[in-house]
Amino acid sequence: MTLNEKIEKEPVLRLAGLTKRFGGIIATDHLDFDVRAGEIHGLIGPNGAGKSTLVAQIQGNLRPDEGSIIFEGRDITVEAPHRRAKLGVARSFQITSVFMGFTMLANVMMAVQAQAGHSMWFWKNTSMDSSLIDPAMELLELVGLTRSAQALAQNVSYGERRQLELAMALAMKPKLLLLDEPMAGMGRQDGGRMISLLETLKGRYSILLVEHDMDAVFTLSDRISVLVAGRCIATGSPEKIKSDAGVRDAYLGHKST
Amino acid sequence: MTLSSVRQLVVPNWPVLLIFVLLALAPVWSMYGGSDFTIRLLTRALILALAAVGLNFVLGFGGLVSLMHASFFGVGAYTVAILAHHDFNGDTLFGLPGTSNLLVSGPAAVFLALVFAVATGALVLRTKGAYFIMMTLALNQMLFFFMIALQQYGGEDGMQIYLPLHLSGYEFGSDSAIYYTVLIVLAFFVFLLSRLVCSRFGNVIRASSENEERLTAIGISPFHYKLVAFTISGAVTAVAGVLWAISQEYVSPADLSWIRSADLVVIAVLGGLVRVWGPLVGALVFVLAEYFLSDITVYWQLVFGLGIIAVVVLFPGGMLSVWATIRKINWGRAHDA
Amino acid sequence: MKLTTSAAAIALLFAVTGATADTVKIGFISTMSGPLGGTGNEASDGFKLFLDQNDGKMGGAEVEMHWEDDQAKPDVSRQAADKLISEDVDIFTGIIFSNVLLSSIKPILDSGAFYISNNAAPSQIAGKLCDQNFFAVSHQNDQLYEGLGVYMQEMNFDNVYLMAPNYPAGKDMMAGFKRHFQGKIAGEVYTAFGQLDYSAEIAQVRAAAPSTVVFFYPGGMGINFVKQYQQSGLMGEIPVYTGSHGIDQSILPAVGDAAIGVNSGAIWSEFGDNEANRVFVEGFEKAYGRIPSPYAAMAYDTARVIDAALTEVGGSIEDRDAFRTALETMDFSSIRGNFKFNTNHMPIMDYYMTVVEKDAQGRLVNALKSKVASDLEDGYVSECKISG
Amino acid sequence: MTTGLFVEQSLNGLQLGVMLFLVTAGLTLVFGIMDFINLAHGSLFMFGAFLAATFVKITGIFWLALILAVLATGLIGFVMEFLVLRRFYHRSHLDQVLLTFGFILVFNDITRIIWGSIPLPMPLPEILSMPVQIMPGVMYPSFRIAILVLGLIVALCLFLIIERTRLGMWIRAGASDRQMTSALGVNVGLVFTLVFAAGAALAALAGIMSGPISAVQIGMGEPILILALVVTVIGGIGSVKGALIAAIMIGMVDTFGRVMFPPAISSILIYLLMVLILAFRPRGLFPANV
Repeated sequence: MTLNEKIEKEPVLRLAGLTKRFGGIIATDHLDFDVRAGEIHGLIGPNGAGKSTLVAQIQGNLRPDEGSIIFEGRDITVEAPHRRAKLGVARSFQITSVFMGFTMLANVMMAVQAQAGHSMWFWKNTSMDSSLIDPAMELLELVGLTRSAQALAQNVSYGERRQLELAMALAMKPKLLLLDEPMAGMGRQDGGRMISLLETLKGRYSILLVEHDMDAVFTLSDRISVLVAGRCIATGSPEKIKSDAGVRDAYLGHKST
Repeated sequence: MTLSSVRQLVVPNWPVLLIFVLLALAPVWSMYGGSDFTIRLLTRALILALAAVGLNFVLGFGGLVSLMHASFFGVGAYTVAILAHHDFNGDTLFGLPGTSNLLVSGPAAVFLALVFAVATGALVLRTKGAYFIMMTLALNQMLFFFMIALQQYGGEDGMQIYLPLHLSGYEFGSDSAIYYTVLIVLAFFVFLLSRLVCSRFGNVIRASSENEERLTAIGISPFHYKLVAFTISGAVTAVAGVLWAISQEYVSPADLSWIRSADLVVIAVLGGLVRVWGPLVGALVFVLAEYFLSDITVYWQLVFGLGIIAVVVLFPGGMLSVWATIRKINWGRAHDA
Repeated sequence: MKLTTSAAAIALLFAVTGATADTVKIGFISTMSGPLGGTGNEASDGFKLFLDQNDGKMGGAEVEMHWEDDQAKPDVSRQAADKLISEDVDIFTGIIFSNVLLSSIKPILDSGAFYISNNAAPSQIAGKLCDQNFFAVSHQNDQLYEGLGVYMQEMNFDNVYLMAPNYPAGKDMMAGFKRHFQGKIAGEVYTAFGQLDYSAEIAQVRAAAPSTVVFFYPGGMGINFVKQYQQSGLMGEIPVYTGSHGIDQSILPAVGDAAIGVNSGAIWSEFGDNEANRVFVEGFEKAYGRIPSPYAAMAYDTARVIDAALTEVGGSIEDRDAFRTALETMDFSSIRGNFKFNTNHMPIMDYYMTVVEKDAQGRLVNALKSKVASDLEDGYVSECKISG
Repeated sequence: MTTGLFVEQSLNGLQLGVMLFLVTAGLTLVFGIMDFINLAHGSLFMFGAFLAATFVKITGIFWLALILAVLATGLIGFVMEFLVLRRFYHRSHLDQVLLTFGFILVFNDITRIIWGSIPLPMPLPEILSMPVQIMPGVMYPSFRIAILVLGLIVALCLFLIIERTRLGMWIRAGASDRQMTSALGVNVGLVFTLVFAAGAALAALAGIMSGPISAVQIGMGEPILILALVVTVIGGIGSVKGALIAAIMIGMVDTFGRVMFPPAISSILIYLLMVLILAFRPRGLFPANV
C-alpha cells in the first residue's frame, strides 16, 4: 500500500471502542466502525439496536462513556455539538426538527448563515442578503423544493420537511452527513424521490445513512454495517451483507422471509 | 398556541406608521379641545410601550418569558434619580458628584443596566421554560426588597427629583416637550429593533426560540446570542426607565415590583409578539382601558381581567391578530364567492 | 366607582349653567380597588357622609367632587393627580399611603392647589419639605405613636420591646415613640414588609421576656400578628400596646376575640364626648351599618376642616391666600377635641388610650380609657420654614 | 439561642414548611402533569379561606366548615378546568400565565363583590385554641401542631396514592410522557380534571388552615402563590417529594433567616437560595420528567 493510498483510505470518521451505557443497559458496546471519504455507509439493525444513540454520540448530543470518535484524524470525543457542526459534521433528525415558524427558505438561510460563521451581524437585513439567499435557493432547487420556498415549514407536508432537513444539512457543506432515517414516515412517492436525490449526492459527500427501508439502504449504500444490541456484527458490501448468515439470523431473517 | 404558530399571522408593518403619525398629532389635538392631561396619559403609555418593546425583543423573538424587566426599568429610573438626588444635596457618591444632566446620567443608567443584564443574564439563561420565569422573578424580587431596604434613597417611600433634569442646560419646558422626546426615542428604538430582528443576529434569536437543538446541530451555540439579546433588551427597557424619571420626577420601589414586570408581559402579549411595535398597541390599550374602566366602576379589574381572558382565548396573537383574523374572514368570503 | 354622588351631580349641573364662582372642586384620590382597597373605601365613605349630611355643600359653596382610584400605586396616583390638575381642582385629599402621596404631591402643589391630608403625612413634608399649601388634618405619621411614648414614659414603663415592618412609616412610628419614651428598650425588631408569619419573632419575644411589647403593624400584617401573638399564649403574660390606628375597626372584626386586651393609643375615639363626634358616629353607623374606623373619621374631619375654612372665606376659594389664612387661624372644633394647625401645618391635638373590649351588643370596640396627652406637637416643626 | 428556643424555632420552620407544602402540592402536580402554570392557584387558596370563614359563621363548627369549603373549592376547580383551562394545556406557558393572571384579577373582584373589602374573622376551633407545653418552658400553639400533623398526613396520602395506586401510576406516567399515557388508553382528560380539582381542594385546605393564624383578606393568595412557585421550582416541577423537601427547606431558611439576619437580607434569602440552587441544578432538586 502506497502512502497516497493510505491517506486516501484514512476514513472521514473512525470510532474506536465506543461505549455508552444507560443505567444497566448497554446502548453502544465497544464499537469499532468507520466511514470512508465519499462513501454512503448504511447502518441497519433492529429497533433498539442503538442506532440513534450512536448518531447522537457522533453529533455530540450524547457523551460516550468510553472510547473515542476520530473525525478527519482529529479526536472530537469531547467536542461540543456546535463545534462539531463547525468542523463539518451535519445531521438530519429522525424526528423532523426544523424551525417550524420559519419559511422553507429562511430555514436553509439559517443553515447557510451558520456555516458562513458571521452571526453577530446586527444591521443588514437578511431578507435582501443575496449571500444567504442565493446558496439557499440553490440548495432548495437541489432537493426539489423551489416551489414551496416561501411556505412556512409547519404548513408543508411531512415529506417536504424531510427534504428540507436534507437541504439544511447540505447547507453546512458537511464533510460527514449523518442521515437519521431520512425516509421514515414517507409515502412511496416521496420515498422514491428521496432515494434519487440521495443518489445524486453519492460520491460528493461522505454519508452515514441510518434507515429502516431495506430497499433504499441496499440500493444506495457502498458498504453496510449491521448493529445488534450495540455491537457491529458485520460490515461489508450490500452483496456480502445479504449473504451473511449471522446477519440473516439476527436481523434479516425476521423481515425478508 | 406556540410562538411559531403565532408567526403564521400576517401582520403588515404600515399600521405602525399610521399610529406614529396620529401620536405625533396628539399634542395639536389636545391644544384644540383636548386637555394637557391627554398628553400626560399618552406619555405614560408610550414609556410603558418602550419598556415592553425592550422586553418583547427577548419575549416575542427569543421566546424568553422574563419577569425581571421591571428591574431594568428600575435601574434606569433610579440611576437618574440617585444622581439627581446627590446633585440636589451637593454631596458625592463613591467620590463622584451627582448630576441632573441627562447627557451624563442617561448613559450612566444604560451602562449600569448593561452590566446588570450581563451579570443576571449569564445566570438566568442557564435555565429554561418555567425555571427561567422563576429565576427572573426571583432576581426581580431581590432588587425590589433591596431598594425597599435602602433607606438612604427613600426606601419604600421612593424619592422625588427636586432639581429640573436637563440636557446640558436644555430643560424640558412643557409636557409636550417631554412627550415628543419620548415619542422620538420610542420611534428610534422601534426602528432599531426592527432592523435587528431581520439581521443575521435576529435570525439566530428567533431560531433559538423555535428549536435550540436544531440551532446547535447547524453549528450555533445559542447561549452567547441569547445573552447579547437579553442585554440589549434590558438596556432598552432601562432607557424607558430614564424617560420615566424625566416624566414622573419621582421613582419608588413600586416601579420595579414584579407586578410591573407582569404588566409589561401583559402589554407585550396583549399587543402582539410578532411585531417589534406590537407592545405599542398593547400599551395604548392597557393604559387607556385602565383609565376609562376605572372611571366607570371600582370593579374595573374584573372587567379588565375578563378582557385579558377574552383576548387570550379569542385572539392568541394579541391585538395584532385581530387584524389578521379580520383579513382572514374577508379572504374566506372572497374565496367562497 | 360610585363616581358621582348626588352632590357632585348637582354641582356639575351648576357648573354647566355657569355658576362656577361658588363651586369648589375637590379631588379625592384614594385606594379604592385591589387588595388594599379597604382603607380607601373607609375614607371615602367618611368624606361622603359629610357631604350627604350637608346637602353636598361646604361653607355655602357647591362642591364638585372628583373621585379617583390610585390602586395603591404611585404612578397611578400621579396620573390621577395630573388629570385633576388639568381639570383645575382646588383642593386635593384622600391619599392613604405615604409613597403614593409622595409621588403626586409636587405637581399638585406646583399647580397652586391645596392638599389637605386625611391620612398620609410623612416626616419630609412635616419638616424640610413642608409647603404653605399642605395641611394635615389627621396626623403627622410619628404622632400616632408619640402620645403612646408620652403615656408609657409617664407610667414608668421599662424594658419595652418594639416591633414594626421595615419601611419608612415603620421607622417613623418607632422614632415617634422613642421621642418621648426614655425607658429601657429590651429589643427593637423590624420585619419584612407584608410578612405573613410572625412565629419566629414571637418566640424571640418570649425569650427576651420584656415587660411590654409595642407594635406597629398596619392592615393585614396587624391581623396576622395579633392573632398569632394571642395563640402563642403570650397575651396574658406580656401585654401589647400599639399606637393610634393600630387595632382599628378596619381590622378588629377580622382579628376577632384574639384582640381582646390589646391596648391602643388613639388620636380619635368613637366614644369621644362631643356633639360633632356623635353626629358622625351615629350618622356613619346608620348609613353604612358598621362602626367607623379612624380612616373614616379622619376623612370626615378633613371635610369638616374644609367646610370650616370655606365658611370663613364666604364659600369662595378664588383668593388662595385668604383660604390659607383661614385654615391657619380659624377656630376649629374637631371630632377629636382640641385641635389647631401648627406652623408646619401639622395638627396639634390630644391623645387617648383605649383597650379592646366587647360592648353591650357583643361587638369588639376600642373602649376609651383616658386622655393621656394634650396639645401634642409633631417632632419636625422646627425643621419647617414656610415662607409666608 | 437556648435549646428550648432552638426547638421552638425549628418547629416554627417545620410548620411553615408544611404549610407551604400544602399550597404547593396541587400547584406542582398540575404543573408537572398538565404542563400548565396556574397563577390562579393563589385565588383557590383565597376561596378556601373565604368559604370556610363563611361556613364557620353559618354552622359554627370549624371542621364541618373545613370539609364544606374544601369540597366547594374542589368543585370550583373542576368547573374552571372543565370550561376553560383544559383548552390551554397545549398552548404556550406564556398564554397560560396571561390567562390565569386574568383569572386572578377577576377572582379578586368577585370576592370583593361577594364579601366586601374588609377582612373576615376566622376564629380558632375551640379545642385547639390553647397553647400546649411541648418541652419544659416551651409552650406551642396547638393549632400549629394541628397544621403540622395534617400536612404530614396529606404528604403521606399523596405518596401512597402516587406510588401505590393505579391512578398514581397514570399520574406518574402522565408527568413523564403525556403521549404515552394516552396511548395506554387512559382517559387522560378525566385524569387531568380530577388532578386539577384535587389540586384546588389542596389549595383550599391550605387557605383554610392558614385562616385562623393570618388575615382572611382579598389578595391573600398572591404572596403565597409566589412562595409556592419558588417551592415548586426548587423541588423540581411535578415532584411531590421535591415539593415537600423544598417547602421544609424554605420554611427553615426563612424562619432562622428572620431571626439571625436584618430584614434587608432575610427578605431576599429564599430568592437567593432559589437562584443558587437553580444555577447549579437548572431543573430543581428532583426533576420529575427526565
